[in-house]
Formats: sequence, C-alpha cells, structure tokens
Amino acid sequence: MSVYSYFPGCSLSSSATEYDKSFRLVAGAFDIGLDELEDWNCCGASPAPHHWGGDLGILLPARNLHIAGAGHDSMVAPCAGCFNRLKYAQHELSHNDELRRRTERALREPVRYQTEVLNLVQLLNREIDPGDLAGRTRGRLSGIALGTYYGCVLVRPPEIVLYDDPNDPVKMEPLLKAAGATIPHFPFKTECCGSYMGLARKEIVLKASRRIIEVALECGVDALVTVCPLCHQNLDLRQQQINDAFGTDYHLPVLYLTQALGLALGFSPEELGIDAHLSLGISHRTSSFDNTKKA
Amino acid sequence: MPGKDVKIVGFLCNWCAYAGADMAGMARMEQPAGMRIIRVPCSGRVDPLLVLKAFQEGADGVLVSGCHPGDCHYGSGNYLARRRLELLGRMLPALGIEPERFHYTWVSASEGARWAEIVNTFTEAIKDVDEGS
Amino acid sequence: MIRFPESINAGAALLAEIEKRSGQRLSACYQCGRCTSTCVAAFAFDYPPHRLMRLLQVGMVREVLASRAAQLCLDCMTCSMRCPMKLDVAGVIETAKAVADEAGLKDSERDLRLFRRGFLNNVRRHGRLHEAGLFFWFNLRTNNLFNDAGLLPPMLRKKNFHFVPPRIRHRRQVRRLFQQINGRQG
Amino acid sequence: MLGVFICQCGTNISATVDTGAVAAAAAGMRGVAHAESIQYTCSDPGQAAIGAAVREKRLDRIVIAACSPRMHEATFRRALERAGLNPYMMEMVNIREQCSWIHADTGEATMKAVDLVRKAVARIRAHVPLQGGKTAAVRRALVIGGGIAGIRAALDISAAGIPVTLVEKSPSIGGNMARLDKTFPTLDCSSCILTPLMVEIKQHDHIELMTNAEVDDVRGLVGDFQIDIRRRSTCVDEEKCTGCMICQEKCPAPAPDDFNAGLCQSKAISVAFPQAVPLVASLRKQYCRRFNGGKCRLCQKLCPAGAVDYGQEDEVVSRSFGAVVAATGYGHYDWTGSYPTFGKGLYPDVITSAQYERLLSASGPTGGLIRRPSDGAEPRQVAFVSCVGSRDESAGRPQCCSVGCMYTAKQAILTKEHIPDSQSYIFYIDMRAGGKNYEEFVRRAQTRYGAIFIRGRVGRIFPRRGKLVVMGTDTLAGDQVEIEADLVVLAAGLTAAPGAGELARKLNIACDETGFMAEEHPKLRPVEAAAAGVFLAGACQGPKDIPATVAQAGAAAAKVIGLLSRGELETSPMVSAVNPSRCAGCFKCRDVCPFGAIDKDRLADGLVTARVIESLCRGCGICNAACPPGAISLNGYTDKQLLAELVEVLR
Ligand SMILES: Cc1cc2nc3c(=O)[nH]c(=O)nc-3n(C[C@H](O)[C@H](O)[C@H](O)COP(=O)(O)OP(=O)(O)OC[C@H]3O[C@@H](n4cnc5c(N)ncnc54)[C@H](O)[C@@H]3O)c2cc1C
Ligand SMILES: Cc1cc2nc3c(=O)[nH]c(=O)nc-3n(C[C@H](O)[C@H](O)[C@H](O)COP(=O)(O)OP(=O)(O)OC[C@H]3O[C@@H](n4cnc5c(N)ncnc54)[C@H](O)[C@@H]3O)c2cc1C
Ligand code: SF4
Ligand code: SF4
Ligand code: SF4
Ligand code: SF4
Ligand code: SF4
Ligand code: SF4
Ligand code: SF4
Ligand code: SF4
Repeated sequence: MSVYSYFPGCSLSSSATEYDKSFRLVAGAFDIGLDELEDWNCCGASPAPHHWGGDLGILLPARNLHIAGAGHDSMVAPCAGCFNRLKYAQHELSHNDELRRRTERALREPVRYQTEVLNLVQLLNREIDPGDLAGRTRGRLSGIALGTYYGCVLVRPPEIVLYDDPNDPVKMEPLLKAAGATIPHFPFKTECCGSYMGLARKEIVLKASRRIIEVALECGVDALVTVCPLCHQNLDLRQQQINDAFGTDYHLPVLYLTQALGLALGFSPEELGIDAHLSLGISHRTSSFDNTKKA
Repeated sequence: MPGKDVKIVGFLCNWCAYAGADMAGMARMEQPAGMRIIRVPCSGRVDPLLVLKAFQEGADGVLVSGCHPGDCHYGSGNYLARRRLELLGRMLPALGIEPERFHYTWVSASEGARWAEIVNTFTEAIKDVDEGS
Repeated sequence: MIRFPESINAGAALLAEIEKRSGQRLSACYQCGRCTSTCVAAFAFDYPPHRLMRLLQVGMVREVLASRAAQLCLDCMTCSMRCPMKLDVAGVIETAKAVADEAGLKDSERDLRLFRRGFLNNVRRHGRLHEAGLFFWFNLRTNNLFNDAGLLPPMLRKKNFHFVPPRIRHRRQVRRLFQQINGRQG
Repeated sequence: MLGVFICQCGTNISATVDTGAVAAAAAGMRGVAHAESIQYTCSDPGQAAIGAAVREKRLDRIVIAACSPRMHEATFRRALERAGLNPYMMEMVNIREQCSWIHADTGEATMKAVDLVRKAVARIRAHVPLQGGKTAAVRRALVIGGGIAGIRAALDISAAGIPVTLVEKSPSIGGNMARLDKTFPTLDCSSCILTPLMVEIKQHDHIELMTNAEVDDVRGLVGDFQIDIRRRSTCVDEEKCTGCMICQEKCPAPAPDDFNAGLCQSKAISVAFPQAVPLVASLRKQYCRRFNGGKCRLCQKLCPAGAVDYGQEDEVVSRSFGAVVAATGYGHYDWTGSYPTFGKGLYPDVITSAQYERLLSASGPTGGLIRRPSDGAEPRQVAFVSCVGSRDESAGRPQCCSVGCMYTAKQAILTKEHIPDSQSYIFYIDMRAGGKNYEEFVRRAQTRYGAIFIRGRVGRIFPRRGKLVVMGTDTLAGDQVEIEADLVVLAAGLTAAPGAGELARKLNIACDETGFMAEEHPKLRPVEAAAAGVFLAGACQGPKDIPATVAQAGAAAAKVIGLLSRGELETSPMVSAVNPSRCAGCFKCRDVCPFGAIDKDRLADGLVTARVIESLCRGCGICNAACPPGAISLNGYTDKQLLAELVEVLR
C-alpha cells in the first residue's frame, strides 16, 4: 500500500467535509494510505496572493510544504486551490532566494519544499487502474452524462502546475469512463466560476457560474464533476441564488469526483455526503443515482 | 562592449548561413563585433585544416555554419562537413584547444534571429572559457 | 487628453517595474481585445483587460494601479490563455495590484479589500480559516447582516458550519510568517 | 594594380562606419593604387567612378566594400566588364548587412570594416581571370501546379513559342480559384474568368497537360533539367473517357469531396467537378470496394466508353526542360487543433471561408443557396471571424493571410445579396485593404450592404439552443460583445501547399520559415528562386490574391522566355580544376562529389589522375576539402585565397 501525506486544507475540514469523507472512502477502497499533515495551516487560498503585496500566497503554503517535507515522498492536496498554491510556493521557493530566506526566518530552519505535490486527479490516475475500477463499478454510472469541470486553478498557469492541457484538460475522463459514465463535449470546463468573490462581489460569481450551468445543460450534461470546493460552492450551494437572480430554474447536480466514483463503487449517497447537496436534493436526476445504489 | 576582445572566424555557406547573417542585418539585430565571416560555397568546402590554421593564427573561436540537414544546396555537402568537423572537434583537446571554441551549426536563409542568437551565445561561451583559463 | 511625451515619461518608472516583475513586454499587445472577450469579471471592471494593457502602453500607469479592475480581477488566467501574443495579461494585472498595494494606494473596492483582509486576519489568528467567523465578521462590517443568509440552512444541513474556530498548535509560527510580508498592511 | 571603393550607401553605412577612414586605411595596403569612398557605388555615377579609376590608374582588380554580395555582386561584375576588366577580378566586402547594420559603436564597426577590406585585398591578389563557358538551353519549360498562377504562366510562355508541360497533382486544373464563387474587388464570377483559360490550356498545341501527376526526381541544372514526372494511376483511360459521369452515379462507395471542401460526399470514382479540365473520371483506390476486398466492378461494367482499367499502373515520364516555374499555390490552415475554444470542429455550423465559398457558389452542393450544414436552414445572422490562425503567435502563426479581410468583406456582400434580410457581423483586428479599389470595396460592404464591423478578436464560440454564441470584444466601444449567430464563418489562414517543402528540396530551392517558397530578394529578384532557372508564381511564394497572382505569373513567364529565347546560357567558371602534377590518384574527390563530376584521366606517362567534367561541376568545393595533397581546387575559392583571408582577418 502506498501512503501519501494528506493536506485537506480549510475547506475540506469545514464547508466541504463531504469531499474529505468521500475521498477517504475511495482511497480506502483502493488501499491508498492517507496520512494527514501534522498541524497544517491555511494555504492562504485566493485572498493571500492578492493582498498586502501577495507574499502570503507563498509564505503560508511554504509552511505546509515544510511539514510535508518531514513525511512521505508525495503529498496530495484534493482542493484545486490548495494544490495551485502549493505548486506556486514550490516554484517560488526554488527560484526566489530572497523570499526563501524570509520564509526561513519565520520557520527558523531551512525550508523543506521538495515534496512531490499531487492533485486529486493525478493521485487517482496514478493509483487506480481503470480496468480494475471498471470491474468493481460494473458500469453503475452508465447512462449518465458527466460534465468534467476542471476550473481554472487546477491547470493554470501550465508552466507551474505542469498538469494537463490548460485549455482542454482531459485527465478526469479515463476514471469516469471506466465507471461507465459518458463524457459529453463541454466547452466551459475551464471557465472561471467567479472564484472567491461570493461574499464581497456576488454578482460576478452568479453571472459566471450561471454561464457554466447553462452551457452544461445545453451540452446534455446530467451532473457536473469537480475537484474544487470553491467551484462546488459557487455552482452548487449558490445555484438557488442564481435561480433567484436570473429567474432560471436550474437543478443541476454538482459532484466531487470522489463522490461520483464513490457512487460507482456502490457507496450510498449518505455515506458520500451527497444527500446534503442542495441541487441534488431537488434534482430530477436523483432517481438515477438512487438506482445506481441499488444496482 | 560585448565581444570587443574576442575574435571569431566564421565560415558560412553562401546559400543558407551567409544569407541568414544578411537577414539578421536587414532586421538590424545588434551583434558582438568580433565575428569575421568568410564566405564559402558550401560548408562541405571547409577543410578541417582551415579550422586548425585559424586557431594557429590566433582565432579565439571558429564557427562553421551551413544549411539545415536535408536542405544543402548541393544535396549532401553539410552531411560531409558534419562528419569531418565532428571528428575535428574531438581532436581539439589533444591539440590544447578547448572544444568550446569550435562550433558547427545550421542556419537557414530565413533565420536571421537564430544567427544573431548564435553569434551572441558563442561569443559569450568563448569569453567564459577565456575567463576560466 | 493624453499628452506625449509627458504621459510616457510620467509612467516610465512604474511601467518598467511592472514589465520587469511580470516578465511581459507590454508593447507586444496589439489591442485585439481577445483577453476581454472571455473575461468573466470584466462587466464589473471600470476598464476591461485590453484597455488596462493600453493604458499601461501610453504611460497611464496610475489609472491602472488605482483601477477597480485590478482589485476585481480573479487571476483566473483565462485572458492569458487566450492572448494571441502570448502575453500573461493576468500576470500584468496582478503585478499592478501588488505594486499598488506596496505603494499603499487606496482604491474603491472597499468590500473586497475588507473581505481579503478579514480572511487573512482570521488565518493569522487561528492558523486556519474559521469560515463562520469570517462570514459574520464580514456581514457585520458591511452592514449587510443577511448577505448569503440563504446559504445557512443547507450548510447547517450538511453539518458543515462550525461555530467554534479551528486552532493549530504553532500559531506563533504562522504569525511570524505574516511578519515577513513586504507589502503594507492596512 | 588594385582599386578599393568604400560605399557609404547614403547613410546606411556611413552612419556607423567611418568610410573615409576605411578608404585611408585601404590606401596603405599592399598593392593598392587607388582607394576612395563613394556615396552610392551601385548608382550610375558610382559605377562611372570605378570605370574612370580603372582607366586612369590602370587597375586590374577591384575591391568593393558595400552591401552583401548577394545583393550586388552581379551588378558590379557587369560594371567591371564595361570597364574592360574580367568580371571575376572583383571582390565584394559586406560592410552593410554584416557590419554597419549590426553594430552601434563607430570605432568598432570601422575597425571591423578595415579588417574585412584587408582580407579582400589579400584574397583578390590571388584571383585569376575566369571565363565562363556556353551551353545550349533546352527550349521547353515545366510548370508545376495548375491553379490560376500555373495556367497563366503556361499560357504566357507558350505564347512565345516555347513548349510547356503543365503538371498538376489533382485530377483537374483550376486550383483554389475554381472553388471560389465571385471574386473581389470586381465581384465577377470566378468560373467565368477561369473556365475559358482552363479550356485554352487543354486545347493549346504547345502545352502538354498532365493531371494526377507530380514531380518525382530532378537532375541537372538550368538550361537542362532532367525531370521525372510520375503520373498516378487513376484506373481510367484518359483518352477514352468522355466524362459522362455514369460511373460516378452508380458507384456505391462514398468518398470525400475535396472540391467542395468536405461539405458533401463524392464517390470513389468521380469527375472532380462539372467544369473540370480534363473532364475525365478518376478512381481513388483507397475508397473503392474492389480494391478493398470487395467484388464490385460496376464502373467497368457500366462505362459506355470502356474507359475503366483496374490494372492501370503509375507511369513515370522523363523530360528535359530549360526552366521550371513552381506554381503550387496554398493550403488551408487546420484551425481545429489550435482553437479549442471554437469547438474543435465539433459544431457543424462553424465553417471555414473556403467552405462558405462553396455554399455561395451556384455550382456548389446547395446550388448556390446558403444553407447551414446542421439543419439546412437559411441563416439570418452570420458572424465572420477574421485572422483565425493568422497574426496569432500563440498558434505559432504570426503572419497575415493577406486576403482574409478582403474575401470576408466580399462574403458579407454576397450574403446580403443572397439573403436580403440577413445581417452580417465581421470581427476584425485591422482591415487590410491595400490594393486598387479595395478600400472602396470594404466601405461598400459597410455602407451599402450593412455589414457590421466589430474591431476585436473572438474568444469563444459555443452552442445555445440551436444557435452559436460568439463571444468577442468591441475594442472601439470598449465592451464585450455577444452574438447569437446562425452560422459562423472562420477566415482560416493560408499555409504553404501540402508537400511544398518536399518539392522545394527536389528543386533545390528554399522555403521561408512559414513554409512558403522563398524568392531570392523581394525587390531585386522577386520571382527567382534560389536555384538558377527555377521561378515562382502565385501563392506558392506567399499568400496573395488573384490580381497579384496573375501579375507574378506573367513576370515568371517573362523570365522563362528571357532565359530560353537566347538559345544558349553562360555557365559559371566557378568550377573545380585538378593540378595533375599533384594528384595522387586516390579518388577521394570522386567519392564525395555529389554530381558525379569527376572522372579518371590517363596521362601520357600512364599515370591515372582525376579530371573535372566542367559541365557537371556545380562548384560546391566539397572535393577540395577531401583531397589529401590539395591537388583539386575550386576556382574563386582556392586554398590560397581562403588562407589569405584567414590570415588577414586575424592579423
Ligand atoms: C476563402 C478564400 C476566398 C478567396 N477569394 C478571393 C477573391 O475573391 N479574390 C481574389 O483575388 N482572391 C481570392 N482568394 C485568393 C485566391 O484563392 C488565390 O489568390 C489564388 O487561388 C492563388 O492561385 P495559385 O494558382 O497561386 O494557387 P492555387 O489556386 O492554390 O493553385 C495551386 C495548384 O497547384 C497544385 N499543386 C499543389 N502542389 C502541387 C505539386 N506538388 N505538384 C503539382 N501540382 C501541385 C494544386 O493542386 C493546385 O491546383 C481567396 C482565397 C480564399 C482562401
Ligand atoms: C514616402 C514614400 C515612401 C515609400 N517607401 C517605400 C518603401 O520603403 N518600400 C517600398 O517597397 N516602397 C516604398 N514606397 C513606394 C515606392 O516608391 C513605389 O512602389 C515605387 O517607387 C514605384 O515605382 P514606379 O517605377 O512604378 O514609379 P515611379 O517611381 O513614380 O517612377 C515613374 C517614373 O516615370 C516618369 N514619368 C512620369 N510620367 C512620365 C511621362 N509621361 N513620360 C515619361 N516619363 C514619365 C517619372 O518621372 C518617374 O521617373 C514609398 C512611397 C512613398 C511615397
Ligand atoms: S485573470 Fe482577471 S482579467 Fe483575466 S480573465 Fe480572469 S478575471 Fe478577467
Ligand atoms: S489578448 Fe493580448 S494582444 Fe490582445 S488585447 Fe489582450 S493583451 Fe493585447
Ligand atoms: S552598392 Fe550596396 S551599399 Fe552601396 S549604395 Fe548600392 S546598395 Fe548601398
Ligand atoms: S469512366 Fe466511363 S462512365 Fe466514367 S465518366 Fe468516363 S466515360 Fe463516363
Ligand atoms: S469498382 Fe470501385 S469505383 Fe467502381 S463502382 Fe465499384 S466501388 Fe465504385
Ligand atoms: S488579411 Fe485580414 S484576416 Fe487575414 S490575417 Fe491579415 S488582417 Fe487577418
Ligand atoms: S582527391 Fe585529390 S589526389 Fe585524390 S584523386 Fe582527387 S584530386 Fe587526385
Ligand atoms: S566542386 Fe563539387 S561538383 Fe565540382 S567536382 Fe568538386 S565536388 Fe564535384
């Protein structure tokens, strides 16, 4: 069994606990060991790189890298935002001596920043053999069209995150296809959802996320799949706000990738935290997911 | 001023590299002034002895440049040149000449920017060798 | 009115700084507007992205530093991915924002700054983000108590809304990280 | 007695190189009897000054420090001839492209110029007068490519009584122009202009037309190229086929319709298009059932002329030609890879301009009615997107397509003429309308035909309820734009014709970095390719419209006529020669010579030495570098000369 350092980040331990829960279930099913980082701190998320000159966007994740450096060879950060920040910090620490010295002044020792940082899709693609997955899921997701929504921070900037095509990423597909789902063409898979503007500038989020949902439905998507808690919040939790603002009547389920795979593996929606989803609770597609449970 | 004290002899094929150097001039791409170009019909004309002679006469570096593989005006001249000059390059250390001082490369007639880049980096590389020794 | 060469001269030093830090050559922008075409936030900007680039080109750097756009940009990099001249437009805007921060420039996006500051102070205090704390603090400060109140019931249903802040052990170390910021804090 | 002339080239040289100081330095070099600096050496007064100095000071060899020899070597050779000297007693020093234009410091540049002059002075002391020979030129020209460029060139050359072979890769001549509907700036019908010319080619006594044919191999050089032409098997006897198309009607095997840009299907056996020249069918084996394990022989059974012959094989024809015109035209940029945000080709109603030409054309798949591919509906809102795969460094294509603006304006006009209540939108960055009457044409599209021009690039196209949403920017209004269009037309860039690079290599000519064939000089030698006797016509040299194509084809034809009407050509004296007294008979030279120009020679005393066959030697000098005792040497580039240069630049 391979063991990874696990950086849940703030979202997975508060507003997105269902992401954490479903991730641990899927990881367990495939014998992937997760060893949560000791005393980790917030990576600074979206505000840090955009405030007070932006250095916090490096300083905060640096400490997590440092902690991980004492643990396993690789770490996984399921939250796309945390993943992005950790990769950024790794890049800056190795290229910007001045900032590295400042980090070390705060940590009071040489910073360990070389641990391999993986996002969720990377980890699952590495650890799960699609053939094995197909065998264990027996096509439970067949008949369901999943829109793969990657968002922006998972794939950009390409020269730093070094992951998938920044305009047309495809790496979620092998796993979902193995679980039986179809992946329709969905051109808005990297379009920004409005990021962290939800509280302060809600209209940006509502407009951006509405577009994504609209196009997803146009493309025949039954549910969106994401790996980012912020995207999930904007697309799912705020779906009712979108309906209120634009007079629409969207009921598009939005799942974490681990929830989709969990369903395919036969875990119940309750176990995966899916019952808590606003959009799924009112979805006309719920029945199809219930069916998958019985299958 | 870059390249002031570095003198390089460049043997350039008339059809590709020489035209490329002209192209760099037409685009006004500034280059170190140490390069002295000798025009030859083909890089295949360049006898390894000419290269050695240049070093003997005090050249800091020698550059031979012709057409890209497959583009030789005479079909295969650049392949022959490459074979000969490759051998020569391996011999240089035995003669007390740092291999960094000799370079064989391809430049096409339209690659002005590439030519300018080559002159710059080659000059820098030779300066590094000079400083190192 | 833009006066040449005064405008260029006035902006030259700041422009050079932005070009150096972002690594982008602004003169390469030929104003095609492709960056603007798919920006999800541009409708809320005072200057759309391509105009920010133009303003910089003609030396009107201060307008860019003080712009609402620089604050509202999501750094989603959609513009950078689209630019036919391979310019990292988002990087330029982000650099401008950082330069403005360091210069202590005030801007009009008060709520947004408040949110970011509240967020970071929250992290400074606990080491991790206390979402509920930030939520109430922000609404209180913006006199908008019921902002997003509709989200509470589903959050509560998910049992995802924690009233007690998380705390890490080495909070002092996190605070020391905050002391290493170069930008001004306000 | 040596004369040195330092050119100022106005200020091109003198701004950076102190030409007076160079002249003064030259005056002190060994053997120099005359040195002066001249404002424009290539001008009439400049050349006259050289002549005067030759006469007064009895100069017998000349050094000219000026621009690149690639620019004016020929000019000055002629000047020497006029002054009564052997034209090869001249050496040019490049102090412009390779000196004044690339250095900023006058001191440095001047020093370098002096070095270079010293090297030339030393080199020219070793010059000997050279005399070129004469060879007969074959009075027949090859034109490769049967688009409007090749057609025009073939007709013009044959009008001078010189026979022409026209080789076309596809089953019919006509090229891209045959696919166009009406053409800017006159809006005359493309076929009305082109078809009569195509027929004229077919009927011309002096023109031999080979379709389905390509150049296989090229040997020899100007005046006498030996060229193998491969005529691909079409399984149809061209002499018998009447073009009745019965075979095409009955053939059960679908195949792509190249002529209609993939908008509809054709058959495995088909006539390229109804106006094709020659009007004969050809069979594409890769789509035919019979050739893919099936039993079908329908076409052979049904052909009333008995023209179908499944056993027909490729045929290679060899001919000699005095000159070659390359007129292979252009290809279409495949945008689907680099523009994922435009739908990667998944939306049927996002089409290219080339496809739109076929929708507009009366001979097209819809009979000239504009019908969108998805559902056959007539579009009302049509969005045109310029510069797709052009002026885009992120797609690796910085160049301008040079015709997109104009044909887009044209297509907007034609859209309005076809569908009066339609509305066209044109996204553009700059409207490039430089030709005669072009600007007026674009204005008409805007004013009379009501096309809405939007200055800005498109970022995304996506489907919504049967329509296409085009997201762009209006940079002039400073705001984002969204259009719900029924049809989107992309002005995809022009690329070099597929296979152009391979043909260029066979012809020994160069391509530029965009893949188009390179002319020798844009102003001095605009239709000449790098190899003597090879000329360029039309879009193979770079994207261009029909007026420019036709003009260039005429110019290329004039060059061919000029070359071949003299009957004989002067050969270069820059060939190798063997010094028999040094030759050891090892024949290393023969092993390396790419042109088989070295033969064995038995001397009177029985010794075997090498001998150069001058008519075959191309002057590459490769043998020089291979010869151990230095017995073989290339005129103009002898070891002595190169060594003299070497020593002087390093002094
Ligand atoms: C959408 C569109 C609309 C246009 N509209 C206009 C217009 O309205 N007005 C205007 O002036 N211009 C217009 N143009 C430009 C016009 O098409 C070109 O100027 C013209 O076709 C160039 O002619 P050509 O003979 O050089 O090349 P082509 O037409 O490309 O002909 C080249 C020929 O050579 C053949 N060939 C290629 N390679 C080989 C080979 N290796 N061996 C043998 N044969 C070969 C090809 O099969 C082809 O028949 C338009 C272009 C496009 C893309
Ligand atoms: C400011 C400017 C800058 C330019 N820069 C460039 C550039 O950088 N690159 C470029 O490619 N092009 C440039 N051009 C364009 C260039 O000048 C023209 O393309 C070129 O000069 C045209 O040459 P021509 O022989 O057709 O006409 P002209 O140069 O006008 O020559 C016509 C000749 O005919 C003579 N003539 C006129 N009428 C009669 C008559 N009735 N009988 C006898 N003789 C007559 C005239 O006296 C003249 O000598 C520039 C043009 C301008 C205005
Ligand atoms: S990075 Fe900023 S400017 Fe660029 S598209 Fe995103 S929000 Fe708009
Ligand atoms: S996309 Fe690039 S070139 Fe176009 S306006 Fe924006 S920054 Fe300028
Ligand atoms: S000879 Fe060359 S350098 Fe001299 S004036 Fe003419 S073009 Fe200029
Ligand atoms: S091959 Fe026969 S059937 Fe076909 S077009 Fe020619 S003559 Fe007609
Ligand atoms: S033999 Fe081939 S080409 Fe002829 S009719 Fe049958 S399928 Fe068509
Ligand atoms: S001609 Fe027009 S459409 Fe074509 S690349 Fe140039 S500007 Fe764009
Ligand atoms: S290589 Fe030299 S010595 Fe040998 S045969 Fe040729 S000319 Fe004679
Ligand atoms: S110069 Fe070149 S072509 Fe002539 S004989 Fe020597 S190798 Fe052959």
